[in-house]
Amino acid sequence: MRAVAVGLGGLVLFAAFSAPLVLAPYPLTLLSLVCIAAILAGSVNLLMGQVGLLSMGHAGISAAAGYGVAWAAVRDMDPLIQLAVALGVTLVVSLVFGLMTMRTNGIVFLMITLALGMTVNGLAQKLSSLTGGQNGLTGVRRPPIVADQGAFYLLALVMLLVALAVTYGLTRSSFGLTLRGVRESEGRMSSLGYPVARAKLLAVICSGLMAGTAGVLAAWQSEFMSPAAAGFSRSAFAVVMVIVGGTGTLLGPVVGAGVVVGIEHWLSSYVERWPTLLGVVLIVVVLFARGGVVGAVQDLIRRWRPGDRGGAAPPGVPALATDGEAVVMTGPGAQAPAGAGKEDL
Amino acid sequence: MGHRSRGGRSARPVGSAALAVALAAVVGAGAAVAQDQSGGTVKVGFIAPVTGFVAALGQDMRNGWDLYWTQNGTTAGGVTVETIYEDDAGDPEVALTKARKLVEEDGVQMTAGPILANTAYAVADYVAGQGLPSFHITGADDLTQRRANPLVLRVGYTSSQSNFPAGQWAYDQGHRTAVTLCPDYAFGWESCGGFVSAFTNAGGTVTQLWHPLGNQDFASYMTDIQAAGPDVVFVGSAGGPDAILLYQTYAGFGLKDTTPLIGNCCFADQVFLREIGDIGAGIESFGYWVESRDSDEVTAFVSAYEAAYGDTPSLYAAGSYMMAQVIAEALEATGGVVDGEAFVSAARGVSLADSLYGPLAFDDLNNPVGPVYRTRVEPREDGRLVHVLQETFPDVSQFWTYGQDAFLANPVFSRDFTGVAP
Amino acid sequence: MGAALPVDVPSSPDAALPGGVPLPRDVPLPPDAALPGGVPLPRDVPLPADAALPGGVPLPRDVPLPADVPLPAAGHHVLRLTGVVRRFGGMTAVDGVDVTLAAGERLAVIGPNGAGKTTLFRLIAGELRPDAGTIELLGRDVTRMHAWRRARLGLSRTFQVANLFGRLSVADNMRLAIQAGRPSGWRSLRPVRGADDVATSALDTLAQVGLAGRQADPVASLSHGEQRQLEIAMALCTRPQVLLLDEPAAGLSAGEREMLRRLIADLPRTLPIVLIEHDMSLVFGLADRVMCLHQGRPVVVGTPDQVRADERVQAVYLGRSTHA
Amino acid sequence: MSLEQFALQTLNGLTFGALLFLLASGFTLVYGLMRIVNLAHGALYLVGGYVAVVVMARTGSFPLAVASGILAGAVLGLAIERLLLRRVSGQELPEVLLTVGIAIVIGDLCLAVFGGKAELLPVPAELTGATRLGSVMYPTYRLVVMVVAVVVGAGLYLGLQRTRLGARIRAGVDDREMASAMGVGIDRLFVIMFALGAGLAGLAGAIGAGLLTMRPGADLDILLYALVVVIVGGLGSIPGAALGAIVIGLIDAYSKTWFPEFATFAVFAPMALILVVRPTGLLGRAT
Repeated sequence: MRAVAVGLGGLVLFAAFSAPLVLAPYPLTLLSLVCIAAILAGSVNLLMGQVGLLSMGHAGISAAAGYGVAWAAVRDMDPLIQLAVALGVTLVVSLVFGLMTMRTNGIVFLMITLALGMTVNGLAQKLSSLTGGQNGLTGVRRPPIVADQGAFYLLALVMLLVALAVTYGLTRSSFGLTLRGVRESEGRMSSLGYPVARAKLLAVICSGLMAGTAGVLAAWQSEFMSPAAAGFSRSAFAVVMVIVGGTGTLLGPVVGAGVVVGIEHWLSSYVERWPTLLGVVLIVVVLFARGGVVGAVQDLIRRWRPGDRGGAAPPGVPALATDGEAVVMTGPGAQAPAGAGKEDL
Repeated sequence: MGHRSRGGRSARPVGSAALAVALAAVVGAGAAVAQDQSGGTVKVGFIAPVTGFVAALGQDMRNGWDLYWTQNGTTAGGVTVETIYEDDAGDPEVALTKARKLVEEDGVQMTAGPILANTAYAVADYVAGQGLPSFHITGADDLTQRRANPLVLRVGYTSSQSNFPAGQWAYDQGHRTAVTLCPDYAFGWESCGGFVSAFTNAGGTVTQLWHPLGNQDFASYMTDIQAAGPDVVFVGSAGGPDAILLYQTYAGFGLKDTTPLIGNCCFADQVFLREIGDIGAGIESFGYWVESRDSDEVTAFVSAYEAAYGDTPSLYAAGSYMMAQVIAEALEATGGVVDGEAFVSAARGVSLADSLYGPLAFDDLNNPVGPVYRTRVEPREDGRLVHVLQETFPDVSQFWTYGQDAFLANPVFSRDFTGVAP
Repeated sequence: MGAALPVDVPSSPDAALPGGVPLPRDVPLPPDAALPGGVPLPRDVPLPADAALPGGVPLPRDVPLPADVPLPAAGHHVLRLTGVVRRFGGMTAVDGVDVTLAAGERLAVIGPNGAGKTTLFRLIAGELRPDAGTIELLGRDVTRMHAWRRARLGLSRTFQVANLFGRLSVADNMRLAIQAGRPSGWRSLRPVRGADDVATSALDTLAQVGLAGRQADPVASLSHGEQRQLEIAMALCTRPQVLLLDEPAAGLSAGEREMLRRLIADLPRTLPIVLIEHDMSLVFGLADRVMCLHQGRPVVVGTPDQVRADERVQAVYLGRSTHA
Repeated sequence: MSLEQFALQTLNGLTFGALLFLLASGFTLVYGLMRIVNLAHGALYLVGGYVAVVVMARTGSFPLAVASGILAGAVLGLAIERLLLRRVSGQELPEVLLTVGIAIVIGDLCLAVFGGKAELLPVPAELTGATRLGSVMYPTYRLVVMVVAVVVGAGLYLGLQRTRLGARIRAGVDDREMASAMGVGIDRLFVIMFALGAGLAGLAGAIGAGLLTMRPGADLDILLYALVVVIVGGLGSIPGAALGAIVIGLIDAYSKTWFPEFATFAVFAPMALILVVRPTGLLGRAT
């Protein structure tokens, strides 16, 4: 079974890396958008899956990074300087997000991040000498080495893999365990001697750096920045991606990004009522596939091999509750759904 | 940037496998319709927002565009014009992705639309970068000013263009103080910039108010206007919901009866008139599309449009119709050949002596020079509110009377620079 | 006698646990401590020689201490509350509590619902700040110190309603308790492994509380009693210097209670404990001293027998006014 | 700025706040009792407004239009609670996400049905026009909205304080477990409350259709304001919603005059600050 999984994974990776050889620029554009959206969704998922914090303002962080790059790129600065500017902006914005939210959770966290996202959006419109205001910044150009869509896609793909690897490492680390502890019970963590607020601040900054990476890539991909990048719908879509793909799973955000980008950019050319479709997908997933697409697939696999240890475990109990498992969809006291298994890569 | 070649097509299964993995749950991945460009067809990518907050404008654009091809057939210059529609939802990122899709996937040879300034800048920048012509009706000044491009042609007026005569006229009427109220972003800055620069250069003084885009409640501005007590109020609105709300509040505060109001092109547009009701009668505005103007072109277009869609055609429908007209006639001129700048040059040469907007000619930066009309909203025989022509200001340039060089030496109109005379 | 008990605690000759283990006593009460109405507080109460748990179970002794647990300096109080007051809106939940916990002492806090027990507890743990008064922990003023810093100083608590990391495994719960005291830094980015890789000390502690072999189970699958056991195991893992137990027996069956009682009784005698509990048999079997709270004030402080016999306590529990 | 102008701006803030209160009170009731963060509340507002416009156009009766707006909101809310939310009852996050999905669907379907244009509810003649206040004219309808909000607010408050249903609701808000243990039909209470909250959204929509117009995106715009109101005032508290509505209405009005550059997000920054200082809002109860 494991061999099949590894083989399948290898095949997917091979296909992903050979895509530039066989695909036309536009499909590559879409795939790049999927990679970028997946990194942003992954940053939301890091907070949602590990710490149990639902951010409705992450597009604000990624847009800030994007403006950093765009501002520098329009001034013909070296790509490395563009990155440095973006890093600085990302750190500052993430720090503000973190400091303002680190003593909150649940709905208050959601509301403050939403407000901060709207504030970034507002600033992008108002600071028009830096951001071009509502008209945005045109004339952004990618670094020459990734000017070609195929090359840029590979960059986005590699960055996505890096982000996945970092996420994987983080969830397996004792820091990741600390974050899951915070998710389960802040009071208990405090009483054990953990500085909970500091842990949340660090988590928001880690997540912010990831969102910033997505922002940089997005600015280079579209070679354009506008306040819409920090809009509420961008943040909400990132959350939808996480839910649809599977909260707390490693690959969930990638799958979710595929679905949402597919609907928004591809299916919308054929289906005029695509927002309704997106909403229905979200409703169906929340009602019937709590673990998202990835969770549902894991479920299927588990059911498919009843002799396996997963099948033997009582329903609702993860086969091996060790690490990385996390489905925060359940309310307090509710049992982990059957989809909450170990991530099979 | 090539389109999908035949070779690419044979490799498709592998490609779609990768696509299918990434787009996991999207049903029917790989079923994307790939149409090869066959001889005798010119593909035009038409981008308009039919979802999102400006969906009404986008729908009108589609209607106007479709009407032209229905009336005149889709053959021009020996080639068949095939339109590929895309929805930008009013979002520049989406507009840009859709433009990429049109160019890279569908292999269009030119684009038309979209409407919002930010979406238009994003699309024009990209499409021109691909060496393809793009046609616009958006007002965004710099599209044919500081960011002009020989591949970009505007079949409409800049945001400020029709408001210069408004400022001059207001002063000539004896008004000396004005309050301007415009949305706080580029379109509003440019609209108010036109009025303010002309009005203050003539000798008037202004109080400038800016309201946020998507503003919820206009009451505060009405109180400010009451406090300023100006001779005249100028409103430079992007039309639609904001404008209706604004005028409703204006009337509610009793200002309609005390202070004359002048609107820009789009404040009291036809979308507005469909909804505003009786209080809309009497609004004066300055624009370039007058649906009741006495001209065969206009009458024919309006009756055909009303027969087809039941509504009076709006500025956006008329603009799109004219975009289609210009493209069709340019194709006639080139014999169906679309070749970048040469095609745009052909489009510039199309005769628009009696267009829907009146006699037009293009300036060096691909923007029309043409008449601006002062209109008054009145009910037609059938009770429908329409603009009725009051006065014509011929041959208005996007640079007004300042001259191109002097005008372009200034920065583009913004919150901080509306051309107030020193 | 392997226990390294504080040897120089002054003790009266007759105060000892069965078997001659000297009891820590002579708790310095503030000289002016008194009950409302000027009733002097009972102090320096000798433990009866035959102190035993209900049913004649002798008090546990001779518990081996983990070698690396540093002991509080002998003879010092480990916890001292002075004039602690906490109000909620118009209501005063804790109204001027003075109490001291000596090294190795086990203090129980009883009182009817709403007496202020839990508030007092949260004040000690640092989850609430007092409106007046000071709290000293191991000789340091911690009145304004955040809960997690107090925990780092060695204050460990359990929760009234089992408040574990429900969707994590027993092993992960233990791991969180163990790594709590460690410096974080870059080391926290190292991977943690599966259930079998928990530190040996954690496995020992799990065995000690009766959860041997359960480390791979998710906490949600444990019974209520087992969750309590895990709570205590985790509290022990943080190498506490003071242990706060908040109604550990709440919601447990009779059998589970007895198991819990033994578990607490078997804890190292050197570990000072503050215990809130409704179950009187548990309290009187475990505590060296009992404080009865009523309307935020201590009514009686004394040995279990004294408190049991005190009519003011009975009055409090029967709901009659103490001021009558 | 003259005193009169200041007074008028205050009135502007209060009248806009009145509409916000109508919307926020329904939201906060539902949250208070059921702990559901109903992000589809703005969509219910939109539906209530559109239905009122349609009924007005058909019948010409303003009271009937408002009533059908309320009814539309309540019925739709009932359907949402019964058919969808019930299935994830008690689970905070799935509930929020479900309402996000519902909001997206309703918003898009409204666009499909009513098109992208703005719909204005034609208010009857006796309510339009301007009332003379001092030396200036003030729109009568805005004053009417304020009266409606005060009446609704007082009704809700008295209903909660003086009636048996209110007592049960308060018991449920205070302690859900205790209320259900005491035999209060918490299940039926939830249905009633959700319908009531949704009906209030419908009422706000019908009223708002005459004040602000209905248009695509209006649901999200107004929802953001309502959320800010509720958060600032304190989640779950009717007096909190009233205070929040006043504060946000005033900030909105004053900022447009005094800090026009920051008008859009002038309400968000204070909200973030209030939350940092007082995470439960001005009148919220500590949890």
